[in-house]
Amino acid sequence: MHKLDTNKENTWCPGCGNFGIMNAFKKALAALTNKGIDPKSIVITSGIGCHGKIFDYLNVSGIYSLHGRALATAQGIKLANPELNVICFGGDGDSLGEGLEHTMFAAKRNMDITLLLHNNGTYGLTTGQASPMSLQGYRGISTPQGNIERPFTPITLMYEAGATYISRSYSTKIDHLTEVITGAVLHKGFSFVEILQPCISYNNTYDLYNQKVRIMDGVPSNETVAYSLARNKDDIHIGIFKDESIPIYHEQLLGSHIPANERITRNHRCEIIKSMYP
Amino acid sequence: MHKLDTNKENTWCPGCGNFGIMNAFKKALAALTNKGIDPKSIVITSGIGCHGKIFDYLNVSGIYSLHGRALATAQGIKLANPELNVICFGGDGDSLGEGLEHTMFAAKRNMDITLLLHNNGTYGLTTGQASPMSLQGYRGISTPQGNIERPFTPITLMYEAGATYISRSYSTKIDHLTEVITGAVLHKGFSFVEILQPCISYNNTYDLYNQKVRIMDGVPSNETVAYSLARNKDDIHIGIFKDESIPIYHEQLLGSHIPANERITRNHRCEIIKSMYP
Amino acid sequence: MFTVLIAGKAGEGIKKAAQVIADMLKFYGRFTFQLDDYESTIRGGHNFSVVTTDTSEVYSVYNSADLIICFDKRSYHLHSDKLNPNGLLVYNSDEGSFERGIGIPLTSLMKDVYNQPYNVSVSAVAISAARIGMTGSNLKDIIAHSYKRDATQNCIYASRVYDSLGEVAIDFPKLPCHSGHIFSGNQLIALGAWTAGLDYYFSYPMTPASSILHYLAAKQNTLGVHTIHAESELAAINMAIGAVYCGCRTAVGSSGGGFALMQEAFSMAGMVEAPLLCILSSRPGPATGVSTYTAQEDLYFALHQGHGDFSRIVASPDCMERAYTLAGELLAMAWKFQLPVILLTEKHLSESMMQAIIDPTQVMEANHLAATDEAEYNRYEITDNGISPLLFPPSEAVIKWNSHEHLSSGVRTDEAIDIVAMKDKRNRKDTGIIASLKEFQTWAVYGEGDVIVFAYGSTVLELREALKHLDSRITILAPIYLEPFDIKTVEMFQNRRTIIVEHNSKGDFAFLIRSKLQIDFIGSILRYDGRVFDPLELAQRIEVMINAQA
Amino acid sequence: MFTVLIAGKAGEGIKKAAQVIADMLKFYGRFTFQLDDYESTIRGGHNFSVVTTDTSEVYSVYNSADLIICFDKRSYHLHSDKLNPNGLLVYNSDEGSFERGIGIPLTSLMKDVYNQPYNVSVSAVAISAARIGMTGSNLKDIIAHSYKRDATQNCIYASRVYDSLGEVAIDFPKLPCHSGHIFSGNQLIALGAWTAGLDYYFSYPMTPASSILHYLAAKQNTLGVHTIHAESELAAINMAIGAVYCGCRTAVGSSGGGFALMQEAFSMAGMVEAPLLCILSSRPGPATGVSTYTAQEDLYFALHQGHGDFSRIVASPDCMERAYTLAGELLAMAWKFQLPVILLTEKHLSESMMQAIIDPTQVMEANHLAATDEAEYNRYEITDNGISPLLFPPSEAVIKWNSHEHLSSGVRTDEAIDIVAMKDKRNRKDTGIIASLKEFQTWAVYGEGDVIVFAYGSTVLELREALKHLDSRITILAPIYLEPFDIKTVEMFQNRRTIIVEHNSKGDFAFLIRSKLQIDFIGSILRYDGRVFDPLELAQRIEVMINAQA
Ligand SMILES: Cc1ncc(C[n+]2csc(CCOP(=O)(O)OP(=O)(O)O)c2C)c(N)n1
Ligand SMILES: Cc1ncc(C[n+]2csc(CCOP(=O)(O)OP(=O)(O)O)c2C)c(N)n1
Ligand code: SF4
Ligand code: SF4
Ligand SMILES: [Mg+2]
Ligand SMILES: [Mg+2]
Repeated sequence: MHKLDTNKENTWCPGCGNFGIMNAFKKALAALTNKGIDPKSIVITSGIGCHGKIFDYLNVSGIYSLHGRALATAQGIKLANPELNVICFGGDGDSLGEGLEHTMFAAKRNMDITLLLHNNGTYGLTTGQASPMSLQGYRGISTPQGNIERPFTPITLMYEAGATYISRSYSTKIDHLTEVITGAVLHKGFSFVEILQPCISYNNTYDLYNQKVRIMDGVPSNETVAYSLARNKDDIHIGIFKDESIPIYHEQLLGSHIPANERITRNHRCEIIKSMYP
Repeated sequence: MHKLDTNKENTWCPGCGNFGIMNAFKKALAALTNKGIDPKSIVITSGIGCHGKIFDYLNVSGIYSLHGRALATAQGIKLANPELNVICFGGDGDSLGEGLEHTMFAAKRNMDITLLLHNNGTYGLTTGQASPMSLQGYRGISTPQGNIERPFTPITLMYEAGATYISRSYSTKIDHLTEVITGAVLHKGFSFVEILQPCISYNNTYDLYNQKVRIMDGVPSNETVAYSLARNKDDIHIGIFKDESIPIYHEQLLGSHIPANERITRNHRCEIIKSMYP
Repeated sequence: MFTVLIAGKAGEGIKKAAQVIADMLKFYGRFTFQLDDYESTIRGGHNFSVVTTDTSEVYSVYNSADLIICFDKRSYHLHSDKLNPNGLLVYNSDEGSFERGIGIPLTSLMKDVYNQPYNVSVSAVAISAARIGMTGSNLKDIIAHSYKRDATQNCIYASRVYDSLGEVAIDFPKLPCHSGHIFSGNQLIALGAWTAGLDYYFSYPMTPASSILHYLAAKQNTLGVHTIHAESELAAINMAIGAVYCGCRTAVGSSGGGFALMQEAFSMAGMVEAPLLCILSSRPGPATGVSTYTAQEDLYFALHQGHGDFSRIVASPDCMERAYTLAGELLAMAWKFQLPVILLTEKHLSESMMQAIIDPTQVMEANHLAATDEAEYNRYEITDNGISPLLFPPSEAVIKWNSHEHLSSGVRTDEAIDIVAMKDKRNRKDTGIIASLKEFQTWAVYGEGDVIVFAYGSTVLELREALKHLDSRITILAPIYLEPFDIKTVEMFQNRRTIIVEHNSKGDFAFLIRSKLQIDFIGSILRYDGRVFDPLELAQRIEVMINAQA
Repeated sequence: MFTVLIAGKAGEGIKKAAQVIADMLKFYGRFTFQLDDYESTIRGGHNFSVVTTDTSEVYSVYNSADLIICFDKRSYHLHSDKLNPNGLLVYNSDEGSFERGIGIPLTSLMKDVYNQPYNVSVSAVAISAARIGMTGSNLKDIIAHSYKRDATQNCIYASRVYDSLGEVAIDFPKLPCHSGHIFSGNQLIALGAWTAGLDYYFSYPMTPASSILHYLAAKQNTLGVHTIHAESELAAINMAIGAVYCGCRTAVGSSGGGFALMQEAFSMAGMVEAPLLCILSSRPGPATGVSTYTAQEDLYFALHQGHGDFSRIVASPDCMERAYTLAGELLAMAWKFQLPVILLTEKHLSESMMQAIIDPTQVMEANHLAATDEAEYNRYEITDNGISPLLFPPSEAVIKWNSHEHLSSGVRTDEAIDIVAMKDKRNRKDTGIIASLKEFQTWAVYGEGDVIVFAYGSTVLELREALKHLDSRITILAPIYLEPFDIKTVEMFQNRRTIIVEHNSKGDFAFLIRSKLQIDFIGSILRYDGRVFDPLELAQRIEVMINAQA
């Protein structure tokens, strides 16, 4: 495998949870290579936010997309070339706010791509405004008197939308996170990883998570159990909440056709037109 | 109450489920008046689609909004003047596709407004393309080989998002629908009514619904029950799935201030500026 | 020249009937132009379709008709006064009996023949057949061929209508058939782009662009093209950029409202240098506007899509055949120069139908500069002509596209010197684009009169039809390329009396022409009610303008 | 003239320190201009702030500085060569020892004093105080007043730094204090709009517009204004239209990317005739571009926002005080004429800080034509001047706003005649708007030289500072109103030698001026690296241009 770092200066705050995510991701790439995934086939997209900076730090192909649109871009990549393994890095503002729609529809379609959600409960890059995952009462620069809204529960939201691999991990639990990411990428269908990511500048949740995070024993036996584990606020369960196989979108749309590689030739196009409209 | 019809020619297809919705809505307005709601305080918004035409047929104040944005517009109205009762008519393409984000956030905020979702499982107005509620296999003009995506379940989706009044009714059950709408408007917080609405031109579900629709006995005792009733595909349960009271957004934001009525005077503004920056 | 107008309710199959009549007229060796006037209504309300036919090409329809068929009372009241002298009006006598024309109980005849669903529009074909003197048996063949569902009933119904009409035939000799097929503008745009290499079309339906999606979806097996109806326009265009990244020739399309939503990503296409064909078919605005009518209100909106500084190409087809070749040409330009391009058109061209001969060998192929040295690959390599070679994943080399300003590697930069270098690189493409345009037709010129009439897009169709009725001799000058704007080609026309015709209330196109060519106009004809001009009326207005200034 | 430059890492409080220094200089009777140069980084990386001060107004900062304070090695390497002769450079000797300047162990001193979190930037205030000869006890007062958290440690740390520097004071007499306060452009925009009547601000954060949201949110109790950080720009502007419907004076704001997303609703504001103030603060594009720097790439994008034909007003403040009055004026114009207006500005004005005197009585009030006869109320009553009276819910009368083309009742229409009537009504406002502009200052004019320099927006600030260094005499002409564009006021300048200065690579503003005034330029100065000009350099470039053509 070629080197995974670019020479872009890393400007995440020292101690930021994103470091753990990047480390786990690199380990997951190695694990995936061991499992026979060609590293060349890995393509990433990212939104705009602190999370998005990972794009510049990783020497991996892909698109540094618009704020909120990384998952739409990712879907276009997969539909054009289903042989690629497409992984999207999203922020909570990005993927559950500005771009919520794409997240819901990627899951609904069971698009065979992976979303890694950097859930730091804030808009890091734009200096700490409340995000869709900020708790009630969160005081950010846009809500100095406290956030009024209740946060989503991403795990159950993804259940509702129809994701087929749904998981949660924590940026400090590198091995756990590596495993969950590896599983997500290997999964056929839409896979979602909520990553608890402390933001030391605007939402320092290290203590909270260190106290409350529990690794689950296995995949919950049914949805009701999964929902109650996912929503538990006293113990924050991490692990895989759902892992299921159902038909995936691009196979139903394209069969075995690979649009990017199997383009129709010029001559063939001319012939078809001439036979349609002689 | 003043007359409820405009003289705009009605151009819904004969037999369209929207007629039932309009009738029930008018009845609900009467019921609301009886319950002390000032008809003047009712303001509607609508998206673009067959459902949206109701705006032109009803002699009621409001905004015929953009496709997908009716609920954002509605929230702006409520925030400006919380004394108004704001009701939004949305299509399934409108409120669960183009504008899904606003639907989710209105619920998340527990905005004190009502969404009436005309769920006809298709894009009626644009001649029957697949909608976010179309079943798999649905053949519309944009999916002639059959829709690949699975539909959302709006009831549980609204649960996830945080709506506090969640209900379903059927456009032919005028009395039931009237009651549910009345309850929704009276509810303090975000109220959601999924209305099963057959589209005779592109998705004629009358037979299906006539066979399968069952009126529930009461509000399900807990969420698990509610979820399983909502998702049942053999019996389609109608009624109220959730009816709960939690603090509402505008009261937390504004307290008792009514921005539209209690505007700060010119003089006062000048004084404030002068005292801030003498 | 012969014009048929069929009027009734939405959902009665009027458009389809007009198409069948157009086919019939083509079979008679005639050229046709079809316009469908409809509102956003699925059943009921009022719709009508007009087919004008002649022995030579027809470019627009006429207000007054030689054959008017009214399925209901409202249609009679709205259209009966459009009948030409010696014309025939047939109305549905089940709706009442009226002063002019022949009443036939179209509804009762229909109810006799069919169980539901009825198909009243078949009667329009029968009436038209009778009028042009087609035999009953030919009529039956056409009906059977064109209305496959309930074919037997359709034939019976058509025959009964035909018979009850009696002898109404005019002299309408069958001429030798000419080649060409009847297409809508949107079909031609879709086919042109496809011929040039289109692999994917991402869209969210919006009239009058939707039929591109519908057509490509319907033809997906024949053409091997894929279509996605995404959750929104935002999804569509961002997905499209993803597909372009992989090398797929890709297009998106919408009308103004949906295009407005695609602007941020349009700008992104400029930044990441994604070759993307964007089709903007206009209707009257602002906002939801008037959904099913035509307008040219989006010229400057198209020219200035997207925030930030970046080059783009905007062009508009002036006729049906150009819709085919231009769509291909633009896709090719997009790929040659790696930038977003806009094909700007209007409902009148998108949805109207006309005969056209399409020759795929006339369409360019959308090729790109491919990377040769993978080992040293940099997505945004600084080059003299601004074009950096393309490479698609999977690849040994890392391929980074970036919505931030970036280094040649595709990694983000905030450095002053790098920002300038990359902007300059992109801007250097302009020279190449302008040079490239020399190989194409940048203006369409029709007629050769003293007075110049400027127009663009489908307005040119209307003008060409009006031209047939003008005493004064005019030259129609129509820019096909609006950005970059080619001044050279028309410099020789600069000191002429000039008129401008466009479909909006502000005179945007006049402003463009004035700012580019420093021309003043003796008159400007603006129409902004969503409708097209009657060719005779347009001719007369031009005549009056010329004479007033003579 | 005296310039301080403080450089270090993001998160070290450099901007804050620069503000405190500016306050200190104000206390010394000086005027200041502050510019913060930062990247999208919360901690680490590299940031710097510059404060230029003088005894009269300063309009931009200088590249070379009289006092340079470097918290780290990188800062030293990046900035040490900017030191003016006789200037003082102070660096953090814990980062190494360097050739020039005085090293002080800023980090170790800090670690001695504080438990975490450290506050190194306090040292910059201390160093500046020493340089201008402030007493140690005055310094302590300022620190205590400006850094309330950990006040004791801050004072100790400041004193130690101050003491270790020794005697470095220059002659810097304390002058009488002048009135005025230090504001950022965004604060002034927010306050101006608020003075005119702003009730609600709907937004989604995007640099460099975000600080409007932050400022109003912070001041919500004092001002009684409400702010909503919505789920997206689409939500923000559609909510805003809802609030306007109820009579609330409302604004939205974003940078190019977010504005792109608001276009569909901007067009809707045109259709429903919603008075809406939209604030567009530009940064380099396209796409995500360069998030934290300045540019003027969005001029045409702003002028042609939204699909369809409708009137809008676009204006750009040329200075800080104008930001205040213009924001109010535009809100008032929006309400007078019931249409969307754009206040176009740039990061350089939005985020830079300067002294300004604001007088609320100079700001217009956003009033509207109120309906008098509720019984006969029609939202879109056809009137001579195009303005239909407004009525807000709850009301006896039905008030319908419609994104479709509509009748005067607000009910949708597709009829040709009604479409024309309503478009004409809206267009008739143009006359009133143009007449109304006669009451306002449409152009800013500075200097009275032979040569004309055109610029708009914050570029005018840069030019005014450059003007101080020009031998040639120039007149700066800056349109405040860009749409409608007032030609009359500047006609008298038409036959002069003309230069144009703008911050983009394509010369958009030159194109605008050329198309409006038919002027040719002897030279155009484009800068598009996100940075502003050094006033001396700008003056020199202008001088060279003038002399070359003399
Ligand atoms: C259309 C648009 N709106 C706003 C922005 C400004 N912006 C950049 S990042 C960001 C929020 C980031 O929050 P999140 O997605 O949670 O990422 P984080 O920084 O927390 O990783 C915003 C609002 C933008 N770049 N584009
Ligand atoms: C931005 C935008 N995109 C597309 C359209 C075109 N359009 C109008 S209605 C509609 C779909 C309507 O579907 P739905 O919301 O389900 O309403 P229904 O007609 O079924 O009631 C579409 C795509 C539009 N008006 N605006
Ligand atoms: S602001 Fe928060 S999320 Fe961003 S880099 Fe710093 S710690 Fe990480
Ligand atoms: S198309 Fe469907 S939804 Fe629309 S009016 Fe007809 S039946 Fe109703
Ligand atoms: Mg975040
Ligand atoms: Mg629908």
